Amino acid sequence: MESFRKGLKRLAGRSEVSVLLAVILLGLLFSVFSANFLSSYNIYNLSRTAALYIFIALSQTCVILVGGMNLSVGYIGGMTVVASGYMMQNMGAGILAAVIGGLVVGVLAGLLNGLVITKLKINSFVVTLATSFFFKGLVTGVSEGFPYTVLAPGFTTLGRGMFLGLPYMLYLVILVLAAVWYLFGYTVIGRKLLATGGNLQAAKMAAINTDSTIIIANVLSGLFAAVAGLCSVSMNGSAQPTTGGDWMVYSFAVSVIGGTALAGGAISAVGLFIAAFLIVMIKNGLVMINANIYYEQTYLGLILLVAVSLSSISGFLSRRRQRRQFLMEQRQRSAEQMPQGIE
Amino acid sequence: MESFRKGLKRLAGRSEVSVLLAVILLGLLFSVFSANFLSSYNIYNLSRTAALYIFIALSQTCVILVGGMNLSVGYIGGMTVVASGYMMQNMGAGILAAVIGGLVVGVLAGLLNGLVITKLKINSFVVTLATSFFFKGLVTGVSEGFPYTVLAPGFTTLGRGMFLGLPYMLYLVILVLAAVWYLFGYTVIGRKLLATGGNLQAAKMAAINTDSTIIIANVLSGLFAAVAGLCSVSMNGSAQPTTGGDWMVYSFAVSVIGGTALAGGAISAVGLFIAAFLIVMIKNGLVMINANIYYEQTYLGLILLVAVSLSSISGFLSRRRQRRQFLMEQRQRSAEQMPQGIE
Amino acid sequence: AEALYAWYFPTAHPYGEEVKSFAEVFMEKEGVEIKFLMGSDWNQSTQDANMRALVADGYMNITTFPASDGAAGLYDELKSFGVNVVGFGGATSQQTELFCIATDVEAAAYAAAGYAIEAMGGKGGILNVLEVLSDTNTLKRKAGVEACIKDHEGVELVQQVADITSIAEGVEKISAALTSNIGKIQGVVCTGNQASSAAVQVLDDYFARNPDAEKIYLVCIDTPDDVMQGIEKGVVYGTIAQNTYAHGFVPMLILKKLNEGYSKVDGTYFIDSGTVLVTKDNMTTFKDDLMKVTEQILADLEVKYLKK
Amino acid sequence: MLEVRDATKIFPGVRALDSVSVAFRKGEVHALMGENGAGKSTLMKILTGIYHPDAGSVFIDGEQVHLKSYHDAIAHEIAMVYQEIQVIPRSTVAENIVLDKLGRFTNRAGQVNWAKINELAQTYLDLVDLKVQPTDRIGGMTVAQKQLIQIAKALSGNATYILMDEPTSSLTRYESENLFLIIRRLRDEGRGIIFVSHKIEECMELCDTVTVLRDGRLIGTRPIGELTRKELIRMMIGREEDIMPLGTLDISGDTILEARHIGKAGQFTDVSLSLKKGEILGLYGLVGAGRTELARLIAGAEKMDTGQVIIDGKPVKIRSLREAMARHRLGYVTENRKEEGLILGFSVKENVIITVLRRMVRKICTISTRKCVSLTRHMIGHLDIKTPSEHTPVENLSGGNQQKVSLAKWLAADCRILIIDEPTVGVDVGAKRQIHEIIWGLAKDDHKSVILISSDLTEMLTLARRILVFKDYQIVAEITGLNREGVDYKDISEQIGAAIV
Ligand SMILES: Nc1ncnc2c1ncn2[C@@H]1O[C@H](COP(=O)(O)OP(=O)(O)OP(=O)(O)O)[C@@H](O)[C@H]1O
Ligand SMILES: Nc1ncnc2c1ncn2[C@@H]1O[C@H](COP(=O)(O)OP(=O)(O)OP(=O)(O)O)[C@@H](O)[C@H]1O
Ligand SMILES: [Mg+2]
Ligand SMILES: [Mg+2]
Repeated sequence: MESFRKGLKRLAGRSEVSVLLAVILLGLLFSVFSANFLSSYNIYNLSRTAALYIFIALSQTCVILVGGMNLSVGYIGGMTVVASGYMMQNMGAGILAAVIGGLVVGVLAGLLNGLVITKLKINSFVVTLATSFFFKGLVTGVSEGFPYTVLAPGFTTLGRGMFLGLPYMLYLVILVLAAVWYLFGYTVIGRKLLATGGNLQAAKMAAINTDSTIIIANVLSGLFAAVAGLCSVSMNGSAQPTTGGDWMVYSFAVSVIGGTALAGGAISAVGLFIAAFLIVMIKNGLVMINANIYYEQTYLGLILLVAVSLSSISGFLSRRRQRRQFLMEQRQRSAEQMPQGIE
Repeated sequence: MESFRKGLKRLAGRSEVSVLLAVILLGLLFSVFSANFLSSYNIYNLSRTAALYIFIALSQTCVILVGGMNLSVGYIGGMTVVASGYMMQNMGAGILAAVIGGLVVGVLAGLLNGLVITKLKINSFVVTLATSFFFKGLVTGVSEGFPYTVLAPGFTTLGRGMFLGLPYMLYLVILVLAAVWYLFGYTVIGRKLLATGGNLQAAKMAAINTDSTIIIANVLSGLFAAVAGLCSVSMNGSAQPTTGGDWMVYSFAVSVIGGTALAGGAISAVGLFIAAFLIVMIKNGLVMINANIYYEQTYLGLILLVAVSLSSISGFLSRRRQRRQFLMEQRQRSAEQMPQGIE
Repeated sequence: AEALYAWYFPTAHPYGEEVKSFAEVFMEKEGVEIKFLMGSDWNQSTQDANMRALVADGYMNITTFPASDGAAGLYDELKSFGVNVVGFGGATSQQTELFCIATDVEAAAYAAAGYAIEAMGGKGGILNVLEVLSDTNTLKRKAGVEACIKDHEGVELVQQVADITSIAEGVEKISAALTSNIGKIQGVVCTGNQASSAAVQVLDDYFARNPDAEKIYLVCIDTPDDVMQGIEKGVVYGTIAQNTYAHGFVPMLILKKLNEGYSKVDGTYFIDSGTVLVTKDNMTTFKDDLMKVTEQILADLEVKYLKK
Repeated sequence: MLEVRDATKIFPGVRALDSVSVAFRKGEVHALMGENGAGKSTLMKILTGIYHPDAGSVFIDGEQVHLKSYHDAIAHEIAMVYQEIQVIPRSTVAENIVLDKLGRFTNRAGQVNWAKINELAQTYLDLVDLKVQPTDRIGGMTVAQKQLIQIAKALSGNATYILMDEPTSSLTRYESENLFLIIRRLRDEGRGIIFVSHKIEECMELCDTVTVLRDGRLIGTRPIGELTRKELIRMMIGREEDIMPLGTLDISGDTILEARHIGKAGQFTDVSLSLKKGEILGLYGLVGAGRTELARLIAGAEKMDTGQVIIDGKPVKIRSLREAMARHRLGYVTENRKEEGLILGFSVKENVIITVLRRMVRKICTISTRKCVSLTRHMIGHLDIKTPSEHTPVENLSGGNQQKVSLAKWLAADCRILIIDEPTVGVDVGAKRQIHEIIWGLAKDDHKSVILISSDLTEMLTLARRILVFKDYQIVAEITGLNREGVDYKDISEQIGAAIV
């Protein structure tokens, strides 16, 4: 019993739990105010978007956890979209070729970022700021703004299909999250990545080749951005060069709310999952409960603020409780000592 | 002579110098390819936009240097724009009232950011991500997307006037930069801000109230964003609620290229000045030389990448030179010792 | 169940507001309840999420403006759920909405360039100001302007600028292009809303500074306050007014008719809402001209586009 | 045999090593000694591939090796305990211990075997006698605990050559003794140990051979048995060490600071102490006994739950370090100069003036550069800080000089009460003496009151005139009678030992 309570307490301290709490509370609230919030279509819908956001967030998380940032996630996604679209429409590529082509583009873009960051020793923020302009230009340059509408047959299966009422994409992302969890929990390279982000200097002194871990992180980031890009194409049924324009902000929002420490060195697969649902749910719920259209963003901001405050507030409360208890014990003790002193 | 060369060398190590070099090179290049690049109108134009960018960058710099970030700069600017526009158009406010109103909004927004960051102890990135949604919602909510076109008479003087061929705004921003330089070089509060950014823990242990320095930094950030907002209104001749949408990216680009260390604790007024010109010049020059419109961003990205690489490349070269020189001395020394040994 | 109607626009925007006001006219006239919604950001993913939320909430009749060409995927998917989507203001290249009531942008751009060339006296150089590159309409506008210039001997396309996402950016780029081509540009064609406002500002400033400079004829799009003031001042030669009344009113009417048992005539899709050049002469009366086009569309509706 | 020949390393402005050749043999403990900035750490880093020498090279058993990174060093059976303790704060103790050889702990599928790692970590934690769980996070631990973990890490590699750069700087006698046992055993197994320390007794007791560096130059390598303490010090600092007892203090004045019944959830239940004007009060105890924590409570860096602080007979509430300094002129010199004491990227000047910014103001809120420079120069002279100029970034100074800067800023603040935590961690003999004299001077001449926290018993006995012995967040003994001539230190050491164990 005691250990169960302790376990609960430790759980409550974790940021994921407070975000989960926020998700549950909001879910209740929205479903009270809108009968259709929990309709099967809406759940399908929510979870598909959440899955996309998780891929986007993973792309960001990979670099955050080695202590960097990637401002170019969205445009890497955009390049993947254009590459796969171009291959299918203009070269008649099949699904496999288009997917591989898209992923290769993402990996190369990540590799470029990683190489510049490590070899020229420039801050990742600055590098990816510059490359995001670069990639964006390539996207508009190649596509001239036009979408590629001729896809390989069956390309939309992933993005539009469902199983047991839930989208394929959700299953895919759960698989990927499991792989990520394994990677960072149980493989040497995963631990090296985490160590690099935890303390670069210490990692170097522990014989870790931090340049290569940083490059690997950036390649992974490119890879996940590419996966997100391919998912978008599959969802949209066409390859839209505008894809990715708003990914950067959401990639950070989901990563950070999901418990990826901005200082690096930490990742939580479960946290990412919950955080993506939080954000997607807020945006969806506000529409469903018919919130004032002009102030929608204000509510979104407020709810986000409260959600991220929860863990700091709960920490504060638990510290206060601890102190109270200590004071009570202290008082008891002095009360016990009194008679002794008199004796 | 020797000391002059040494001075030059020390200078060359500073990142500002390599950015300045980039500015000069690009300037030459553009003026070769476009006869009007150095025309008085273009210079007026460039320097006005650069002045705006400097204000935007200052807003970011203030928080970067205490080790934080402000993702909401643009929307604080937007709120100022809407507030001053609303006051002038709907309440008939004069210049002074509108300016004060706008500045107060900026300061309050910064204060809000600062208070949440310090009191709830949440990362500035997360807080300003949330408040940027919040502020953006307020902007759309109040303005409903409409610009305010009725300004107080004379409100455009600052943004459109010139003196000796250069815009008033440039003079204003130079004054402000001088003030900033003084603030961080020669006042107690400035030094405290820098110390906070240099090492938060150490600053705390040196009896600095880091909570209040962080709040002050955020208030300053809000103030500068507000100034930038007012400048935009004055330049545009109307209060556009869309103002600020692209400020965040440029605020970081100018700050960081201008030598504000992302880790905090450093600022360079001169660096900001040069970096703003670099970015504005690239954008302007690309139009002037009639670059391919679809690939414009690619060029911008490439040039930025090269510009930020310069300092790291020059550092590398100077280290190599130093080592070579040392080895030569070493060889000489051993050559000298030889005969001695024989004697 | 009763049919639920919704109206969606990507973000708070003067054009959207104007269209919305005419949809409200419809609401009053026909006694139909409409849910109005605007996105927080002008981007496709927000539109996707919000319109899907509307559908989840039971709104099966939606009229909307595409945030990008990617809206086609959304419309297509919603169609498979039985949602009626009618577009206004811009068409998607895949034409997945039932109908689209919009300005024929290529024709409008061609016309705008034509007006500028006419005012220039049939010769000289033109600066073509495009707006958002990721918008497929941009390429159509580019084609329209280029075609018109090709058709006029003695007229030259001096430069094109694009990728303008805010007025400030527009001001920067337009003034840079003007400066680098002083004396070579006699006409400016703007086919985007923000670009128009920016161009008005640049030319206003330019002529205030150089009162004796050679005249530059500017043709804009839309009729916001600053453009109209520009026309009055003589800075703007003219502007292409779009038929916002039709954009607001007609889609709602079509949706209502579809629910009353009408269906779409095969092969129909695009409904040209027409444009009018607004100059100093017709500043007060141009709306009547547009109204005539609208009336024609309304008359054609049950003849050309819908069948019982 | 591990050898460097003609190793030279230059950093901007300094020649950290100048043609140094040394050979380290298997089966011996080889001390590397020298003043702060002599180049010891630089030499160690060259031996482990962290730095690449500008000239000269490394040989193992007569064969030249090219060490490109620490990774190569490990491959050549060389392990090192760094002077700058660096850990991955979010990782567990066990992971920190095995991090450099994580690849050895996977199964065939490449899966990391945590059970095996924890088991191995436990073995080495037991070996260094550190009572933490392998699965604990290393984040909040004290410097001393981290240092022991670093030692465990180096030992766990089973390397042939183990390099230890000031492994005992944060340890007390008792932990050190244990370490020496381990080192002797390793030597007997035929491994080569290179041992850097500023504690001369330690080296004389433990090591077989000593190499002394001064200003980047090799002074000599000798068997330690041939040297007396005096000679060794002369090799290091180029002159005789002057040891003189510091004398007595005048502690007849009033009580200036009193802490009554201090309590803090999870730590202290009830601790009281008092400090007289002009007194130096020592707090002694094992690693993690709670001295630092108590100091932080008193200085206002953390909030106490119960209890009271009384200054000049008046109860006061100190809510922050700022209040402590501004209202009560009470300062706290941290034990952790890297993370809490210094802004490493800032110049010496900026670090020194940080506590006294207000006093540097000339007219209308302008800080006078001249005032700053003169104060800094004064401090550089007073503490004999070795730095190219007052504008040098502190991170470019050697460890001992950094420590002096950390102290200098609190001396500049001119406090009435100063709590000094581990003032001479990593400071060489010469400088240590200077720091002792400075602390002594504070009490003797300026009549300031000092609370001294130190894990160095000799230092404690030299300076403190009363010692409180801590154990598990309680005061277990008070040693008095130190403020007179002719104290029997041996007796007192035993007294303290009895209290702790
Ligand atoms: N990374 C560096 N950059 C610049 N100078 C350095 C660097 N590392 C060391 N130095 C300088 O090289 C010299 C030797 O330093 P080193 O750290 O080897 O001394 P040390 O003998 O270990 O001193 P301590 O006992 O204080 O640790 C010092 O003058 C120091 O300032
Ligand atoms: N910032 C902190 N966060 C969490 N725990 C801490 C922190 N500082 C100290 N502790 C814990 O408090 C205990 C007491 O540490 P403290 O530093 O007060 O001991 P000390 O007597 O000064 O010994 P040391 O020689 O290690 O400095 C340690 O076990 C340590 O784990
Ligand atoms: Mg050292
Ligand atoms: Mg301690």
